[in-house]
Amino acid sequence: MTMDIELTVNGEHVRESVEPRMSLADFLRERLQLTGTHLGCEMGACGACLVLLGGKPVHACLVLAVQAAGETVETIEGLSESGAIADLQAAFHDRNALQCGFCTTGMMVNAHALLGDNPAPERAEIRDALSGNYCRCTGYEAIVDAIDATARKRASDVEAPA
Amino acid sequence: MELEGTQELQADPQTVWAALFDRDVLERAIPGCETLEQTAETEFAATVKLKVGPVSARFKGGVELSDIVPLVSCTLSGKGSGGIAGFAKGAARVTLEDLGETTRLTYSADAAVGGKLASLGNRLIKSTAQKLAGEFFANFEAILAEQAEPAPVPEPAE
Amino acid sequence: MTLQDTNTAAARAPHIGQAHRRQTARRHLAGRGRFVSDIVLPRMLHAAFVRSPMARGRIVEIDTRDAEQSPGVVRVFTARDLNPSCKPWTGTLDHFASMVSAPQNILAEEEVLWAGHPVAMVLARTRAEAEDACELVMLDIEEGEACVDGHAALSGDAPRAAPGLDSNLCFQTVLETMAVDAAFAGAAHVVEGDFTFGRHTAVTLEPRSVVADFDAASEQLTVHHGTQTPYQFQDIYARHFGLSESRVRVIAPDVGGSFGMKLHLYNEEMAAVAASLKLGRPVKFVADRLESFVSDIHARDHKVSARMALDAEGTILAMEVDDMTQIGAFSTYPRTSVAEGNQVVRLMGAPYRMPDYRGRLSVVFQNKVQTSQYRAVGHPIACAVTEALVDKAAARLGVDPFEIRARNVVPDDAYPFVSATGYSFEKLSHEACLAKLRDLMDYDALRAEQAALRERGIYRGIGIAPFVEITNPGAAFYGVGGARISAQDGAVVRLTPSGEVQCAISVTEQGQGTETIISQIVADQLGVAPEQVKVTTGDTDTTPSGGATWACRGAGIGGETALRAGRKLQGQILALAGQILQSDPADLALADGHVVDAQSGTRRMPLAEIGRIATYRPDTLPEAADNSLTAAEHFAPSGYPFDFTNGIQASLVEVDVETGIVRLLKHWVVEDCGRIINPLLVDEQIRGGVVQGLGPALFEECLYDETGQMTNASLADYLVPMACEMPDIVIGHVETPTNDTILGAKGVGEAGTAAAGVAALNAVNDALSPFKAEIRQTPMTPLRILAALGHV
Amino acid sequence: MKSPAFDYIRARSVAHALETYRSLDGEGVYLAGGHSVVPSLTLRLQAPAALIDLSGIDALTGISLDDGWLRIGAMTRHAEVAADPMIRDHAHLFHLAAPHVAHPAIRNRGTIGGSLSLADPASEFPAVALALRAEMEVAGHDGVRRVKADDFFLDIYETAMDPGEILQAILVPPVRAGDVAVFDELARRRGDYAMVGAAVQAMVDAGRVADISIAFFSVGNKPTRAGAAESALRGARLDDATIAAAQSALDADLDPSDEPQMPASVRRHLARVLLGRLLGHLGTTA
Repeated sequence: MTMDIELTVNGEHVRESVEPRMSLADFLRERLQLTGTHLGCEMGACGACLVLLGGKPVHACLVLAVQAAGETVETIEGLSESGAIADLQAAFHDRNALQCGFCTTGMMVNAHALLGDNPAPERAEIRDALSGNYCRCTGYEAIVDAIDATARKRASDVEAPA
Repeated sequence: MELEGTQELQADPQTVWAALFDRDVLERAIPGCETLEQTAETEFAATVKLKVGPVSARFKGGVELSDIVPLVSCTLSGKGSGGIAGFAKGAARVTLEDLGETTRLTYSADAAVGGKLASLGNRLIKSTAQKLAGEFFANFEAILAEQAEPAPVPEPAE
Repeated sequence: MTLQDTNTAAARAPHIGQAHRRQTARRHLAGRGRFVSDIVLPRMLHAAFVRSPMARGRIVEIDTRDAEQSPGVVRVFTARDLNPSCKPWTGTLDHFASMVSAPQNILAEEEVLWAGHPVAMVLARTRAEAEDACELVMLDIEEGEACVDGHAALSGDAPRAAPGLDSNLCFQTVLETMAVDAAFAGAAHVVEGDFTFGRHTAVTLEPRSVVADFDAASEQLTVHHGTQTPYQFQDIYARHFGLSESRVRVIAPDVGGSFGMKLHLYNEEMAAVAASLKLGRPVKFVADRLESFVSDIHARDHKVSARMALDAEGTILAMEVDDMTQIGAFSTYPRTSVAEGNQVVRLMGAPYRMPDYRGRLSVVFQNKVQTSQYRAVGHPIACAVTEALVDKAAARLGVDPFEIRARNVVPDDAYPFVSATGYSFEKLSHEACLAKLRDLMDYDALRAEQAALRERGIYRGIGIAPFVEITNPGAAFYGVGGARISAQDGAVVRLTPSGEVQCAISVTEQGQGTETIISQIVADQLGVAPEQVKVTTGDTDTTPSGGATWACRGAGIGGETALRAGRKLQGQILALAGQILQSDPADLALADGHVVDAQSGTRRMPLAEIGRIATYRPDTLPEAADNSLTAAEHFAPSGYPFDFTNGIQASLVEVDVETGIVRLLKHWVVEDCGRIINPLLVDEQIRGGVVQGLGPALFEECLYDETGQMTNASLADYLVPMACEMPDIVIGHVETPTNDTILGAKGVGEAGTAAAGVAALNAVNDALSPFKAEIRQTPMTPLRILAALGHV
Repeated sequence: MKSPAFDYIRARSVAHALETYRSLDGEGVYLAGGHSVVPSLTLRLQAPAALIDLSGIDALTGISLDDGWLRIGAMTRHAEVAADPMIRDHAHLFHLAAPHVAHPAIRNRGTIGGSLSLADPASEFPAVALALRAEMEVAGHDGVRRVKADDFFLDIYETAMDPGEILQAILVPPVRAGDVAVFDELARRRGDYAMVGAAVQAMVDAGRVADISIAFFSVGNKPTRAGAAESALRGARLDDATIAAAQSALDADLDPSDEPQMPASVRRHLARVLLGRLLGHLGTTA
């Protein structure tokens, strides 16, 4: 059995026919070639597959593509190309807050959502927000630093507009 | 993993002993048993479907009674393959103690799972095994109680 | 060195030592990484495996008929189909005298030897369809008795872990000095302990991935392989499948973490290659997380009994150590599973002047997943045993942990120095590191705070641990044992017609920043900016042959190779410029993208002009002028067999003595990796390494039941270190370059992992000291801490 | 790790869902947030013929007050449980417990009804429902019935719901003056299944415990009311001696299983420690 689904992905209207068993993550990666959404555990324990569904970070491995019908999905590619996370990307780059890059896209999606909800998080709050995002390479501190730096920069940009 | 339990049964040891070797009783007592075919005097082929929370698997395997000391003790063992989910097996040493009108049944079992069930089930496997063992002997007791009494007369609805 | 010399050196190397950001990181930040798991090729098939659910057993029957009929399935293979195409592999090396291991092949033939052993391979249009068919393969295995515990496996009547073994002992060795018994006999103090180090595993976030693509028409095998060591696999695929080496291309694109785990040979990768050879179609295998846990190598798994002799003043006289390590049913290929234990017994007591030593190593087979080299091979075990005993000695003598180490480390002016285990140290800096750490962590203030909090029932602990790390290995590691593992690396540097630089090099990138440091080093040799140096890695067709990235050799050996290739090209450019400019090349230099006057720095001509002339107008050059603008260099270390680095770590913890929960409050590292090429990257290597050491100290453990089943094979139950539990890490440096190379760099990748765990262990024991409780097992779970405290 | 094939039906109403379930003859599985069902499918631990998605049913959503009772729709996501002001004010224990459930992204999808229906013995919400003496609104073919939390959780993953029944809403009794709530758990890492956890709802009047309900999770086959400990506390002044008595009484309340990684004795010890801390905290909160 396949089902026709329609949804909006990174601002583009998408219509595809899928098996109900296909996860949103596989749908994005295999059907739409949006391979920036990674699979690390396929059971919601590593955070590598986080995407925004209706504006909120969710595990694309735990959502079926058919469940996302009618919804709006944003992936790392969309966030990057829209410029929405340009300052976060720059902060991660400056701080070397990534190594192999496999966790990075999920980290970015989550960091973006965190700063949307809480523009001035404490370090402990940043760590808590990342509590479901596994990174084997960095030891996390640089990631926390980069998110912290972005929050501070955004705050100072607001105070002193250019 | 080791499991233990004791059950006081409302039947004499002869009745209990006979029930342990009764295909129909076993079929009703084994949790999730779909089919049980007697293949030898003390051997059965079984299909069991177990559903515990988010896990639901159908096991195919056998049940066997061995180390038989009539009216006193025997080993009730089972082994089943759940295909890609892995396998489960267990052996329970069942001992009967004659309490006159009733019988005390004590079991001491060693159970193991393998494959995916073992890999993923760590957190709750022992509780689940204990629960299933408990269910078996509880069912067993209920069947004996049912056999001991005349066919129950339905009570009038309130 | 005069001030002027320093300036000149800085002018010559303006980029080495600078915190350049990684250019390649940008792709990852935009979601544009390209991992093997992302690769899709035309007509590609997906592989899934049927695995043994039992740790040991005999295959009675495999029935694949239903599976073959399943929708989307192209083929189902068993050992009978695939194994004959592959020459079996055996994980032994000659320099580990009389070690044994059974030969291995792709799929289990008659016996299954661990729970997870692949038995059948399904190839289908999609991975989901392949898994559907796996459910239909009927597998009948008669269960046998598994070897689970190493000590039990060594008893005479134990079942053998693999067919053909005379015993379950893979390897045994003893190294000892003459006077070790006398040292213990005459000691004023002997401290001792039995230690248990759990099994853990790499858990790279990208699981093992391979796409094997055989084109029968051109007899070309291309393998896209998430590995650290493409040349090693080129050699293996060619030899074991009887292919021409030049027709085997291994490409390692972005690799989502490796840490040593991705340089071993695995059944599934061999199966993918074998299947592609058979079908002439691309075959993709990406391990899912469950498969990773039961097929990726595991690490450690040691039981160590150790004692240490000291004189009345607290001088370490000797250590005696017995390490039993449990490796699974086979020794891994091609590096063996013995190197870990070998390093454990050789690194014991490494920071100290200790004159006498006896180390016994027993490597034992069992029916579990194989263990083998993983980040910081052997180091954490040697470091933990040594430093835990040093702390015990300090407590016995009533001496501060810093003080006892200061009394015993090899003094900074005592090099070169040969350790009791036979390692030659060129120059280390323990004294400088000790002093720097004490300042960096404000040790005295922490002790005062600890005492004050203890009054209030808050139990904090401070642990320190010096370490020595092996880096830059030459052929002594593997080559002398007969392994076809390159000890040298190669680089080709060329100037493009427009005056930019390309460097193809054999060392590989998994996010450490290899490409960035290579660009910095090459840039400095050629007077350009690192951004103008395009570095290519990870492809056996386009990069020169070499050992690649393992055992902390990327910067030290790869960097030196790039430096030498860069200098060679520099010479060629200057020679050509001399001919064009009618100048003596000795009077010329390269800077800011130009040929300049060596003395005055005056620009003479742009590099782009050299490139233009050499490429498009060679006719204007004098006859016999070398216009190649390409230099190749291969380098292997020839001085010391290894370049050792050193450092020291400290951990501050708080133990909840009612619940056994440990909180890591802060961590410090002072590290000496020789010349630092890029401090930003070095610090992040250290931080990542520390967390990879803290994980197994507190959380990570592959748990097995008594039948050999791994019982926590998912990321829900296997506890990796996560952001909330890991501390901030303060880093300081001491720089003692090696004189073995021009560059002077040593490795840093394993430093963090080497001592982090024992720093935490010593800190926990410090916190528990008011209760006379002690823990000697990792991970330090709440249960084990409560047991140590007598609550259980 | 790819799911076996199944059909997918988006239920339009509770009645449609119930009817669909019946038509599947035991081979259907309800899908709420999906964060337990989907991984079990991906792991191929079950293979239903079809999933019946409940997310489009209006009757299962919404949070409202009715005669002092707070009605929380079953499809309310964990993140909403944490953030909703009505839940904060009228079912404070749920508000306290929600941030402990897994990780932020999971909480964006997971639902309170899914969690309660699954009845994982390590889950926070079933214990909270017990401590709050909440009632479950269960829909079946015979209509809607209310089941007290005390009667709802039966065993590992086993509730009083019959196969096919749907949990529509959780009903929390009216808040009383002097009600205080404390919640905590001991977990190895943030978001892990707790080694031990407890939810406490109490009414404290002038330092005396007028009423209290204590529910533990992760200490047995189901969330467990600590009746003996409650008795030791009820009517008593919340001092060290009372707390010690309550801790001792726990031995009669809890029957954790002995597991290799967590012997029953350790679980009991941790439960005593946690209860002591929570009661201490209660003393300062009240």
